[in-house]
Amino acid sequence: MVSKLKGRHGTGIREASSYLGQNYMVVESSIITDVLQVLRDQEQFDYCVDVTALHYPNRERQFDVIWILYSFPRNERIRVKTMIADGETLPSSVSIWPTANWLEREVYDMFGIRFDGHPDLKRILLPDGWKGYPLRKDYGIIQQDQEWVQINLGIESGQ
Amino acid sequence: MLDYITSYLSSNTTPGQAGNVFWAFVYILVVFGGVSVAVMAMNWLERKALAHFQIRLGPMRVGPHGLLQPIADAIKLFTKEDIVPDKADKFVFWIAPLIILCAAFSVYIVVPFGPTHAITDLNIGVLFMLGVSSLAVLGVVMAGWASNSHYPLIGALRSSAQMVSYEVAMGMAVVSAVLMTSLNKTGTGTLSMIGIVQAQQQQQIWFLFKFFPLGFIAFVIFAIAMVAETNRAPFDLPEAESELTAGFHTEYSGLRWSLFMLGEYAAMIAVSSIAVTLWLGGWMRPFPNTLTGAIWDLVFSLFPGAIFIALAVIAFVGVVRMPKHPYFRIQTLGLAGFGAVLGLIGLILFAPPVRDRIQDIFWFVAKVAVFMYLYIWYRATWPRYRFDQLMKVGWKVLLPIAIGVLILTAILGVLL
Amino acid sequence: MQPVATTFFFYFLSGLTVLSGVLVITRKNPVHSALALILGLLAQAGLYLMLYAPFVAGVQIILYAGGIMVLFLFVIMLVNIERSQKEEQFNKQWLIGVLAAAALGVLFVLVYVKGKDLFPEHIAQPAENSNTQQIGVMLYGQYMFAFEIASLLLLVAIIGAVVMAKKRI
Amino acid sequence: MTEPTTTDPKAYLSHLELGEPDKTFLDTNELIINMGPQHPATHGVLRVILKLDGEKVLGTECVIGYLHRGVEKIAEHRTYTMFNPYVDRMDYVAAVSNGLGYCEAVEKLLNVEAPPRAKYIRVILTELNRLASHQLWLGTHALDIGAMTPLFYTFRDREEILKIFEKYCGARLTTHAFRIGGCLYETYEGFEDDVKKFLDFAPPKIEEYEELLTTNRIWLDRTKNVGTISAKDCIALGVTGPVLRASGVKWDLRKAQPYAAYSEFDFEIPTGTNGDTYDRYLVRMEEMRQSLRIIRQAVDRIPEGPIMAKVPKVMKPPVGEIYHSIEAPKGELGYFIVSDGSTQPYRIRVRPPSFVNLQALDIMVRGQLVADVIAVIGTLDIVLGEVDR
Repeated sequence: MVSKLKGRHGTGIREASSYLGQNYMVVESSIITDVLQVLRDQEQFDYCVDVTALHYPNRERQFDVIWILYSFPRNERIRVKTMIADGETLPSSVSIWPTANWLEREVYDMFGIRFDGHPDLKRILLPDGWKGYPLRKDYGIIQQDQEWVQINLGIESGQ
Repeated sequence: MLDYITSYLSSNTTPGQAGNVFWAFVYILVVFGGVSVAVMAMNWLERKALAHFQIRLGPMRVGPHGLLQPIADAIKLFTKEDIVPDKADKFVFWIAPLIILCAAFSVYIVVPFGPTHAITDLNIGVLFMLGVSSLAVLGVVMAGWASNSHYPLIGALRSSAQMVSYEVAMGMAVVSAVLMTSLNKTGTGTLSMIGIVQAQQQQQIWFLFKFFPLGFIAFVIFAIAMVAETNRAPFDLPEAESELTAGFHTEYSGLRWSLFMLGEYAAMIAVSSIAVTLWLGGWMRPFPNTLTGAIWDLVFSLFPGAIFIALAVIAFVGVVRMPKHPYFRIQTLGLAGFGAVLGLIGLILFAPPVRDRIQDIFWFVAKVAVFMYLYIWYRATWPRYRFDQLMKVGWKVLLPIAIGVLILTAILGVLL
Repeated sequence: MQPVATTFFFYFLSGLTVLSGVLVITRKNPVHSALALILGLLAQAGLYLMLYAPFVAGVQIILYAGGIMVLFLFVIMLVNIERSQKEEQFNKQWLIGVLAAAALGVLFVLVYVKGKDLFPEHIAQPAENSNTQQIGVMLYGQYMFAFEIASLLLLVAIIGAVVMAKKRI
Repeated sequence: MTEPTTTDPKAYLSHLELGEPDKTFLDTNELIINMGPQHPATHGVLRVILKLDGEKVLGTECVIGYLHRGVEKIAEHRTYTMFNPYVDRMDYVAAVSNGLGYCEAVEKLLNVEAPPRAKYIRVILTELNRLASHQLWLGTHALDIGAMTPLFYTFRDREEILKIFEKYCGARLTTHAFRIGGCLYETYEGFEDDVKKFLDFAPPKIEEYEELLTTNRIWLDRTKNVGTISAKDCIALGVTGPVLRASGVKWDLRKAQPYAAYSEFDFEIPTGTNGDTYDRYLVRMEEMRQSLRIIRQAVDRIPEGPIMAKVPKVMKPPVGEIYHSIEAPKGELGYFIVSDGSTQPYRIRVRPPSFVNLQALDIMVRGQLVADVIAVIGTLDIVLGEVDR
């Protein structure tokens, strides 16, 4: 299945291997949507389990965005990973799997990665006026958006 | 003055009819007092029975087995602060519960506890009853409007729409019962409640069983409509906690709220007493004609005394099983006293003179009690109807059947 | 059965009706005027009772107070009335109002004085059997046709209401 | 990015592509109301903004995050064993299965295998926990729809299960019963007969619930074809668990990708046909019985032996990432753990079933009535601790 994909996209597929029995693919961010589309249509990965992200501050393309897919007919899982720099945007995969709507909103909420083409990209878990993206490595564990806390909760600081 | 009072004692008509204001006033006091006590007892019974349905104990702490709970509730409600929302319509806010109370209590003027034991015997008894029960809707609408907040308004609109639509079905069922009062083409039917029960006595049959399926269906329709009319059990959508907070009486608190509760329970008792009068032969004792003869009369007359004695025995069993801990001493004493009082009443009821007089009232009250138990049973088992289903049942199911039964009763009445 | 203290009741009830009539007009808040109207209707029902027409009294309570007035209150509540409350109640034409009232008053006095024979002499007597039977017999006997026409009219009204309210039938 | 600091619901609903209702003769304006966050029927702190046309729901918008505690951020500053109790606090109703998922994921990362006895104990406790979670669901769901009595029956029986948990590991709800590598506590000596006593106690009780509700006329009216969702929509929206099975998809992770000794038991996967609230009710009732069946087989065949695999005191899993998911009572609960070789995980991503199932609320509720929103929220069986993490 990987060879077919390699044939189509050539260098786009960086690496396809498996670790502890779970195979995953690293894909160039520019062709990510067609790869996902192919995976869903031809390879019957019809259930997008999860969309999440990883932050490697000291790498030049800091963010890993990961799609965890599962195919009902083939009872098989695969992880598709792509690397983007900070501030870069990714095409949204909501058109492929509607479930990605909230999952991408959470990734945006926590990492600040914008997905263009997303119907309603705004914070899902944190309050709307919140500044900063908590799950980034540079966001301290006790750090808090003081200003939002003072305005809305009217207390000096959360801690 | 004195002869004015004693003159009534000989006559065998209701005080209202006899135009005797003094005795009418006495009757009013007795009936309304009785109903209020019944409401208190109903409050306790509902909480205990509902609890036992749901494998829990219900109020046990206030007095033996929670017997003083209604009194404790009453005191709490009287002393609680009576909040009136600021932009509320003061006058309408104040009068709404009163209207509901008047509507609920004024039905008792017509309710016949015995051949002569009713406050008055209007010859349009049933019509008066229907008219007054439709006034309760006004109270509900006004309560919802006066608290001028979003949810009570929706709750009020919903419950009034429900009451209005079930009133129609109720009216149809009642009319079919009234049709049964007239014998075949000879006797003329009557609207007066005492007349209806006397008709059942003459025809030696409860209307429940007359023209067999029809009477029963009309009764079932009335039973369902009556539950909806008082916003109870499966139809208690207006105070559905899960959607609208608490229906039209959300903003009320303290004494005013207790008036609503009093009104609701009184309406329940009123509506079930109407059902008893129309279909279950008001004060007639069961099987009046099949089990006739002196011995049966004696047996049936012992019933009231027997029930009170049984209650006394239960109370004493409770006393015996009360834990011996000093904390429970007052409770055991209380329960023992309560049991003794019940036993005393039971003995008095066995005395022949009292036995005959109490007979009618006892049977009427017993039948109403059966309905009260039904109310509680419904509340424990049924989930809640959705509003559109509720209206669908009201208009599309109950009403057509009620009209059908009405027509059939009319035809059978003419033919038979 | 000889009536008890009819004169007192009569004046009390008619006074109540007049008072509630006035209240209906003067009240600023439409809900209050609706309630006053209900009070007036109930007082009229009492008057009917005194004329030994219990059936009409009962119907009056059910239909008017119980049914129509509830719908009045529905309409008043659903239409937001803040706007109407702010408007000035009297629009400076009270002079014409007084004249009209005077003319009407004169008319009543004339009718009362001139048409003596219009009013029956004796106080209304209770009918032999109960009043409801009479109405029943009259309604389905003599005036059967009129009764049917009226019910047809009502039917048309109901269907019209349903068509208007329901968006998609 | 709009910044609607006001709580005015209209600002939230900007994206709902709701066509202007056809200008009718009687123009009834839409009503936008807030349901929640303090609402008796939302299971926890969920705020649903409803756009109503009279009684009919035109569209919904869920505002969540009131219970967000930043579990994933905390995970990056805790060692693997220290993070274990946090996992129980997410879906506090089914805490045992959370723990199972997490421990198995880390065991996979460490390439360690729990001993068979530990696996059996884990299966028994997880299935008991599934039963307790379904019982709590049934009680609160019936209460929302108006039937008061089932709540007391279900909580009485759930009490028995919690007693077993308490005897086993001291805690009733957030049990923290499992450790990475197996179970910490050996089963107390009366464990087997307690469970056996429960296995005889439970089936008639489930019959009782069925008696109360299944053929109850009003219950049928309130649940039949309410909140229906087709299998295709379920898969597209990533909905899993009883909701997916009620729509007809026969998929259960315990069978599809067996873990922790599930492959050794035989049990069926109940499925529904038209995916409405009633089918979900039936599927969950059947699942209760299947759980009992599993527990019975597990108790009869529980092997002897150690209960803890050899796991280093200070765990330093090799660099790499792993995704492991289990069948929690609400659906597929997944853990995506990335380790950088240090004692603390680099990133733990939890895939909560309630969070994704809640997304389907909008599709299931459109066109229904307000009262059905409550019923649908109940049947989705969401727990806000898991939705907000």
